[in-house]
Amino acid sequence: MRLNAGAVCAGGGSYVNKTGHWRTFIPRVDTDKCNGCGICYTYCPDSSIEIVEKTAQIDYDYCKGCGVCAHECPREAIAMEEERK
Amino acid sequence: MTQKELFASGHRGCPGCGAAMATRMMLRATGDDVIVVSPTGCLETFTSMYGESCWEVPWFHGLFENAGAIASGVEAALKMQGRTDTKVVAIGGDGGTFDIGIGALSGMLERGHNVTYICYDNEAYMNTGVQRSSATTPYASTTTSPAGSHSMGKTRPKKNLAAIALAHDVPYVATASIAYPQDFMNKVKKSLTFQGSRFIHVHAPCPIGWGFDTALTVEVGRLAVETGLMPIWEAEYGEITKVRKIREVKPIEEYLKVQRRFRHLFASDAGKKELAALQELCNKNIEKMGLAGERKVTTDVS
Amino acid sequence: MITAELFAIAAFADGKYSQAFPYFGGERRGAPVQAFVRIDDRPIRLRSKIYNPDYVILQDPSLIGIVDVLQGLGEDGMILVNSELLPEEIGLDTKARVVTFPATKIALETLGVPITNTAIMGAFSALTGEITIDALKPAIEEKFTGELGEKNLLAATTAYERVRASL
Amino acid sequence: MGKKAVIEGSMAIAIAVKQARPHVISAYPITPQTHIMEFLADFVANGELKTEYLRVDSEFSAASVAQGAVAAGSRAYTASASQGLLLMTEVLYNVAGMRLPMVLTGVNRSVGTPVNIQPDHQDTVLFRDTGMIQLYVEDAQEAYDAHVQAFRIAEDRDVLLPVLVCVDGWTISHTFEPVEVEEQEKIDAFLPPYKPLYHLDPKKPYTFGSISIDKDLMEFRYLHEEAIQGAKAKIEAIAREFEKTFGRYYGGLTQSYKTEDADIVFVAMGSIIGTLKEAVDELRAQGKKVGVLKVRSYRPFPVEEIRAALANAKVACVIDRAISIGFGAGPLTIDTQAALYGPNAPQVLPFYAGLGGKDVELKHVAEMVAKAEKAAAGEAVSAEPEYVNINWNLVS
Repeated sequence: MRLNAGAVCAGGGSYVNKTGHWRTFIPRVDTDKCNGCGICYTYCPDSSIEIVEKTAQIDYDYCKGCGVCAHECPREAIAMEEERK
Repeated sequence: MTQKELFASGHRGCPGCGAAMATRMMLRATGDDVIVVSPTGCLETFTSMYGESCWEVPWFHGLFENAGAIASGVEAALKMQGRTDTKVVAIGGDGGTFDIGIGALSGMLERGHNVTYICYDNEAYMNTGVQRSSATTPYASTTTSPAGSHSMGKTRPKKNLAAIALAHDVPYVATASIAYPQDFMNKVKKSLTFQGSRFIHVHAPCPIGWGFDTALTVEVGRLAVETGLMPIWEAEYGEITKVRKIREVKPIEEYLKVQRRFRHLFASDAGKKELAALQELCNKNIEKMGLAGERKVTTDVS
Repeated sequence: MITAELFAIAAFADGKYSQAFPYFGGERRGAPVQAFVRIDDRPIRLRSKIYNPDYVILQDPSLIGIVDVLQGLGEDGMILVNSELLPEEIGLDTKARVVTFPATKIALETLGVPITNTAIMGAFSALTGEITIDALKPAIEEKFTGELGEKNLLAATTAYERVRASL
Repeated sequence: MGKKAVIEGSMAIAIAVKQARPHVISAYPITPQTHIMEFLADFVANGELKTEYLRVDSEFSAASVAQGAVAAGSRAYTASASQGLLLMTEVLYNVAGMRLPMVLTGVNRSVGTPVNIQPDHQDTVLFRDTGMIQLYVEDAQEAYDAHVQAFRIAEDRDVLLPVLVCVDGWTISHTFEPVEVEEQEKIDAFLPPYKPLYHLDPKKPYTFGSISIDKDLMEFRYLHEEAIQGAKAKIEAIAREFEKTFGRYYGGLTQSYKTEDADIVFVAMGSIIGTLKEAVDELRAQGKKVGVLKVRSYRPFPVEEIRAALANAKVACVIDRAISIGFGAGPLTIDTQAALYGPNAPQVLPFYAGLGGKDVELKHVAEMVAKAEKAAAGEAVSAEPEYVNINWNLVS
């Protein structure tokens, strides 16, 4: 496929770059504790948390496992676990 | 409550990146009818691999030192095309804003373009490997101001860029922190309601460059505010209209201790003078900006 | 430079080709400046300075002795000096024709300011016929509008007529 | 019919730019570019030109503002000279690499140190490898015409490159001479509004200024080179279309003047061409077979055209108004020698002339021809560049 003139490209192509494998620790959401407040969603630097039906849902394809969500969750509903790969 | 994601996953930012947080928050505030301009820097590098861009809004990266000028040109063109509903926002790091880009930024502010320029401040040149910038906190160890037997790190004060922006007589200047997303997003939104140039300085900790656990980005950002090191305020038409009060002022040590870049200050008694100076800096901020209300903190660091 | 520019415009109005350019080395206002004009019946391509002028116009006689105002001027050439003195009184040692003309005086009479461009042009037109007095009108009108244009035209025609009367 | 009048070269350029109807003009003053920007400011002040005219904080910003405007989908213009152009260098690489079609005027002036405000090409030849198109003009009329053409060339979908129109400072920019200015409607018909291939638009969000690593950087360079090589045919075609519309033609990539039977051919760029043409006519009257090859497009470099024009010449006298200090020749000489390399190439005699405004008179051209005649007759002459009209007293 011919490259675009001037290296101009469409936005959103980054989804091909799955960054989930960068992780060492993986966040797990305790759906009983989570009330879907969205704090984790707001802070997530990798845009890999969504609030679906009042619960945080993590997209593990992209989550780099930084742990900010777990640290900032006011209800301690997210725990960081060592990921078995 | 989630909206269409304008900052796509798959970017190459470090885990826990404060700059990425700031950018996501910014885009939530601007919505999708926006053109974003960035100078060279970490954000630019990790978001814009050809064909793998994470920007779901039109985005332009020119050079390190010209984001203010590029944004001016974009805004002028939109005006001539009658596309004035589309907002123009620039976001760049402290290197591209405080240092090399200050000329173009000053030009933009002086000409009064309808642009909100946001500086995500992670206090050093992270893209090239943590070299000191004029935004680096005094006594931080960086790769070009390393602590050593004859050095306590960066010796000069942090440039007060927001005050410089204010001196351009622009309608809106604010400081913010990624630790307070709602405040930051409100400021971005509010900035867009003003005619003329707007400047927002948002503090955005960097786990790699500062040396703290990636989970602590927000925590460290919060500590910068709670110690008085990073005053959060807002000014309209040249007057400071609002400051963020600190509920419980924390000693600066709490902020410094979690970061590797300040480790040398605690390694021996030699760092006492610098610790005291940093505490004094916070005290002055608190007093000058009225951050603590009636309460004033005097923490003895010895 | 304005004189040179006006010459070029006037020559063009006469149906000729023309070229006018300054020589500028970084001087500030008040310093002596040189400007060159070429007039020809065919398009002008040559862009070097003029080293052998047919005519020299000296707007400020105080430059005599400071600048070699006669440099390159041939014996059949002419130097027109803005001066109230007689040609033999101004100290120019040349076989070329020396003409003096009180352009400043005429400018003060007609414009009220000592700006001599248009008076000099009127005199030059009368002396040489290289540009016609008719062509000066559109040139002056192009450069100066309204009352200023009228006054400058008056300066040119006054100068023209006085020189004609003296010939 | 257009209107012909005696105007300043800078005014001719300013009118051409006005007639191109740019959305954005960015201006930062530097001698001898200032008149162009002052005239444009007057047009805006009088209401003759509707544009965003930005008086910016540096040449760096001037180029950047124009770049941002073009990326946003508007036609934009700026101009500079000498040190100012140098300050734009990083931006101009960026504009060219991003394939953004902006037009700028380089009002040629020497580069310091020593400080000099007079014309030579030391400033613009610096941009040789930026990937911009560079056109050099001969007089005010060509400056006007070339600016109109430049927007067409730049914005051509197959080209999409910035065009730097190089105009000798003072010699053209500050000289009054007759220029025919065309009617706005005819310019509008020749130069329709800019329709970008990509632009900054929330409806179709593109990323500009992306990163390319080893997997595709060389490929982007290939496309850039392909575009500028392809521009050769476009420059020629647009010059011919201009001729058809307005009746004037200066050559496309080059212009040959009496080269067909010439034994000695001058190769040069810019305002010195007029003096050379005048000299050629005088020398031909003396029976000397001399011609001039004007290099109008320095980038893309007209390799084929130069080879063809010099195919029957015995000697090529290449005049450089810049020095590639450290090489021992000027940029035009180096490029011409490379273009001619091979059997049957004419002997190349390099000359430095007009550096820092040093005057070139007809007699100097005659001196160059005298040297070339010796070479043409088989006499050994030095192939070292000769400094024309140099004052040896000051260097010995």
